[in-house]
Amino acid sequence: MKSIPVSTTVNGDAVDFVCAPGETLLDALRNRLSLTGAKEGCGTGDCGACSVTLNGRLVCSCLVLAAEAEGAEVGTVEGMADHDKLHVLQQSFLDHAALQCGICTPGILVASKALLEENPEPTDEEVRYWLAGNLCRCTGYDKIVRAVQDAAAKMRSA
Amino acid sequence: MVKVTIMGALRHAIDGKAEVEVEASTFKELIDKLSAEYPGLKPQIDRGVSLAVDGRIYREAWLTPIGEAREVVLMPYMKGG
Amino acid sequence: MAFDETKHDYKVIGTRPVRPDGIDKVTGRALYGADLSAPGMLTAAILRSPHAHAKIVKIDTSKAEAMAGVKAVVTSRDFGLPEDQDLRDTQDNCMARDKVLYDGHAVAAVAAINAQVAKAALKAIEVEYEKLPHVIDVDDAMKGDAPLVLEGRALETVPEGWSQNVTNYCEFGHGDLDDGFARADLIVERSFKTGATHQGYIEPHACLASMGPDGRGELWCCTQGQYMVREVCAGIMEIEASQLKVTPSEIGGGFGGKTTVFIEPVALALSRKAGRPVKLVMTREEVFRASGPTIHSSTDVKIGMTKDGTITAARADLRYSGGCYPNGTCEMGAQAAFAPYDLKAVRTYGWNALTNRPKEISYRAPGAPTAIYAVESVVDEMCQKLGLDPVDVRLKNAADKGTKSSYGVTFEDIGLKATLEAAKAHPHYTAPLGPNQGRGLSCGFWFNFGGNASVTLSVNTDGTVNVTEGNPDIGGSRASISMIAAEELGIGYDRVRTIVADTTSIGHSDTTDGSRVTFTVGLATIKAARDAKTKMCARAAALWGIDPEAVEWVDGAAQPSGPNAGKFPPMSLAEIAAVSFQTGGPIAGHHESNADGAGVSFGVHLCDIEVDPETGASKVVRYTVFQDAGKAIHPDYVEGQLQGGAVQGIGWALNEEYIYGEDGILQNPGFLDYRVPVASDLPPIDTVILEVPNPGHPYGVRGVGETSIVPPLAAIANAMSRGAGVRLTQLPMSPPRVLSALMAKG
Amino acid sequence: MRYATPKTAAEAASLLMEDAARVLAGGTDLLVQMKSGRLAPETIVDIKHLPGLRDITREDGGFRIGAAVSGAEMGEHTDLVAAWPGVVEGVNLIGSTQVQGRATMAGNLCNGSPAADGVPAQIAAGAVARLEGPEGTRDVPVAEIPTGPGKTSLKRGEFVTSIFLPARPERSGDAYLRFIPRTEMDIAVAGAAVNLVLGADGTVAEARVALGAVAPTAMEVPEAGAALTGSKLEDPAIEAMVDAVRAACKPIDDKRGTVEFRTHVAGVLAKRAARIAFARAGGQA
Repeated sequence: MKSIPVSTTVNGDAVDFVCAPGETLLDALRNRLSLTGAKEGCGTGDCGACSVTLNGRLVCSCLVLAAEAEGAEVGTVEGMADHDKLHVLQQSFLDHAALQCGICTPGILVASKALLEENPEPTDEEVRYWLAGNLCRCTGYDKIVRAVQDAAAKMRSA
Repeated sequence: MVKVTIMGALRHAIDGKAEVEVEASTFKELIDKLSAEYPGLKPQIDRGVSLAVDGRIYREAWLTPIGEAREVVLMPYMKGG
Repeated sequence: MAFDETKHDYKVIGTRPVRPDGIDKVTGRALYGADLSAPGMLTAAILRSPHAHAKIVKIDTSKAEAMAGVKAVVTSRDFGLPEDQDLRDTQDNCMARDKVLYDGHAVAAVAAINAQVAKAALKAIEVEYEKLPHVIDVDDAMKGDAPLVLEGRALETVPEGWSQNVTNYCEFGHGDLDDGFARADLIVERSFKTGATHQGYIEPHACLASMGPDGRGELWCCTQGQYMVREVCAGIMEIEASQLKVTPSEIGGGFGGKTTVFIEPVALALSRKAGRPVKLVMTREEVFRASGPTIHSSTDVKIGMTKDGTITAARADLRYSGGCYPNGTCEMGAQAAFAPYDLKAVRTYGWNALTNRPKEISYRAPGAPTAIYAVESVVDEMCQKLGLDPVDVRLKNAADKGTKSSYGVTFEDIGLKATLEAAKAHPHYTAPLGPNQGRGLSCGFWFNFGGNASVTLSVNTDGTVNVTEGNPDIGGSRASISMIAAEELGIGYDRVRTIVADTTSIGHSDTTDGSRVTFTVGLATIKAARDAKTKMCARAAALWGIDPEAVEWVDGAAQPSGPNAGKFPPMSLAEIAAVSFQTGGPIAGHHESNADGAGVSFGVHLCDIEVDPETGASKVVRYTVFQDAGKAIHPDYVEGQLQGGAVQGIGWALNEEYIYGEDGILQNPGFLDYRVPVASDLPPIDTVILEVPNPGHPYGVRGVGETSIVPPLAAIANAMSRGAGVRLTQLPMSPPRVLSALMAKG
Repeated sequence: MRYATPKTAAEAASLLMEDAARVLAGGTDLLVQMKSGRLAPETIVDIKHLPGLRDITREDGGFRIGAAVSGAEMGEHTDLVAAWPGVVEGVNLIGSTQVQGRATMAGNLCNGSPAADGVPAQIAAGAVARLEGPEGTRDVPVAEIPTGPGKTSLKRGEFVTSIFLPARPERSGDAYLRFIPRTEMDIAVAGAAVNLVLGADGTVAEARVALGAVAPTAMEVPEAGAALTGSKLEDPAIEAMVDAVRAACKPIDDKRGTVEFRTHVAGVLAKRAARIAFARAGGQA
């Protein structure tokens, strides 16, 4: 098994790493780049805890090979805040208590950000269907939907 | 004397009665006396029991006073999620 | 100084500040079980049984041990045999000794330089099995000719004549059943079955272990109780508790499922053998196959009622199976079954039977949801038959202060009637329903527990406060503990920081379970704060040269308790703290105790569902939770508990279950086919918090975490019955089951 | 194991001739199968770098959809959605938003799942897959690709480079519906696609009905299409179509559904999909 050198951009930073051919992007982010914000809840694309963006497109990083990130732009939860300024969604999740244990939160934030970039004024139903691939076992999703909607409103009026 | 309600599955150990009277002023005295006077209760007491005293559930709190209690119920050791 | 036992005028309690661990959790910085690495760390993996039940004839690990990059292999031979039976079961569950008892039971483990090598090494381990007949269903397991999962494990309470699989038996209740049923105008008797469900936490079990040959070790893991992990691992590893430091990571959900150990002793054993740190993380498939789901059940309920809705007698027979080792969950179910009712004649009987399924571990209100589902389904059917309003009937029979409960304990102040009345008065109760929609309701109940907690409250010289406690924060407890400390001390919430400590930094605390943390740790925090206040008053008194008894704490400051005490301007916490070194040294308050007085909690759920008559698909379209919280410290997180529990219950009712094949192999060990609710399955979950104070707590706090999973099962079954005209007596009410009921009805 | 990014179809085909070589497009099935250990490929051939594979192009009035085009990209293509809403909604039902960012229609086809949501509507549409292989290029109707659970008619070294959806006549419409226990994230328990072309008088001139998850492969049910032809979806025509659908079902009992349930629900879905397709074609009942 030969390692593969990969040059990519993560949260705007150029990074290089080597990976095994079958290694997932999630494992490379976590184990090679120490970006442990994306979580492995299932490894099969069923929970969304590993959500990142790949060239702007929301994906499960457990279903992407690390080698595929060559030349790509990857966005993770660690890149959401602008230095010491939280993203509107992050602040909204805090204000609305939209997390309990917090393990799904990074994935849900990344997914919500992708939603609002595509659809700044979603209905509740659109939020719920967009986030259907992000399992949360603590909250029953109620406060998450409210937090996303409140952030959307703030972003529209900003 | 304290009247103690014993849960159903243990009543075989107290001759089928629902309650027994014991001279005890604390949780610990109570379970010691029960173990001594009713050996059939000992295995359950050794596994762990809770005690409800006037509506409050105590888990393994040996020093809980029960002398003045109106109601004492011996329960299984309670656990939650 | 003396303190009011009951406090009413709050400045911080009841507000909704941002949680102190919030920023770490929205930025990805918070470290969970799998997020920590160590220099020189190895990666571990576990080999698991492909059979439901088999004798282990031989395990040959030599080929794996010889592989390049493999640093340690362990089997049950690497563990001692604990004397304590529960501990022995836990150890056997972590690594099977003589027999594998379920599909997924661990038989060996390896630690290697990376995951690929570890995985390859597992394939090189040769295990010879002798397959044994298996039993999966509780009713089958109780039959005399059932395959025996374990022998000789029945408790002395089990009557003779049962299969040896029956390990636990219990009985509760009072009154004359025959007389009660004789007085009934209507008697309904029904049988119910429920599938086993899994807690479904999103974070798989994970740990990082480091242990030397001298038996000193460190363990980082996601758990609901670091002290529990320490006691259990020390017992299994035959080391002293003081030598094992357990640090709880942030925990990615637990719901009871992380109140035991599954992998931690294995990681420690591998680390001891390899002489290097070892990380062990379960895959999702392993979580489903080999961590603890809840019980599955078979229940008979018989209730007698008069025409006006008075329950005259009630009986329930609950047969639970918590998998392959004995457990007492049936006792919890049998005690909870009729808790919402004031009954003159009631009896519940509970059995546990062994099956070839994974070892059950608690799941939110363990034992209660399935018991109350059966009872509340029958009560609802009787309301339908007698043409009575379901809230009125429950109000008529509702338990209240002074009621002798079905489990023998007389209730103190409880909030059941208040929640029922709130439900009846709520617009949801009378809102019009659409086509194919039905409305159901159910009561729910949980005991709530106190237990052991240690809290240290340190007053820093800059006037801030650190609270150190020992209960992992599973849903915002750092926030509520900080609020309680701020309230007691009369300082701002932002002046307090609460941390959850490792096992060497503070004394024992029981596991985060039983809805006990806000109550118990909160109570300990109040007492630790009062201890600190007493000390601060003494410092002020010393500076003023007056008797400490003449100083009281008001609005965050020490002040003379009256004109006779002397005339001095109040000294704030910050002022006293600033001179603490000069007045005797650092100031801290402590409290360590085994708390009691956790008040029981009742809830009522109201639910509308819509059923597709052509496919049997059902969707929850409106949902409202009413629950007595005693006193909501941080209402957001109370609402969150009510919402989250309700949705777990909805999943249990509609889709979630462990599905087994004829071969005893779990068919759906993944989120794909286990089917927890997703966001688009659900409506908003509205909440109404009632506050009927718990007399056992100075603020009136009751635990709130568990009651909310109890009512949804029956609430949805009752809505299904009223909306689609079919009463399902088996959970989950999956579309194929609903459709066949609809077609049978015609 | 190695990971290859061929730049030409011939190079890809030659890599795929090797033992235990697998195509990687969206990866949403391949990586899951690797994780579970069901597949342990020696060579992963990433076809996303081949020319044209990420494009949707117009051709003969229809659409050629590259094998590496994701579901999300199909859903964003306004003209494609207008012409083949049923095909697109089938593909868009696969997995979550995250999976949509990666999963491809061609991958869904080549995975060979009987329950693939992306396939029945392609069959009903008369879609044609273009294959590249060691012996060159060939076009094969999509209906002939899957041959059983996890099996396809692709020869060693062959892979799909694109799928062609033909031009749409006026007054045509298609639809796909599937049944799952939740609202999202499940594998179809039954699925039905209907593709209709109406005559000038508003009656059904051509009808194709295809089913998923009720047989070893997704399949067309010609009798069901025939039952609709000449009708305006009046009750007797619908009933005959539903009967034909249920008669064609040969499902299995498993953790996702029973034989009875799948058979019954396939009929319900076909009926509902037919009504949607009819409305999309501009039909008036």
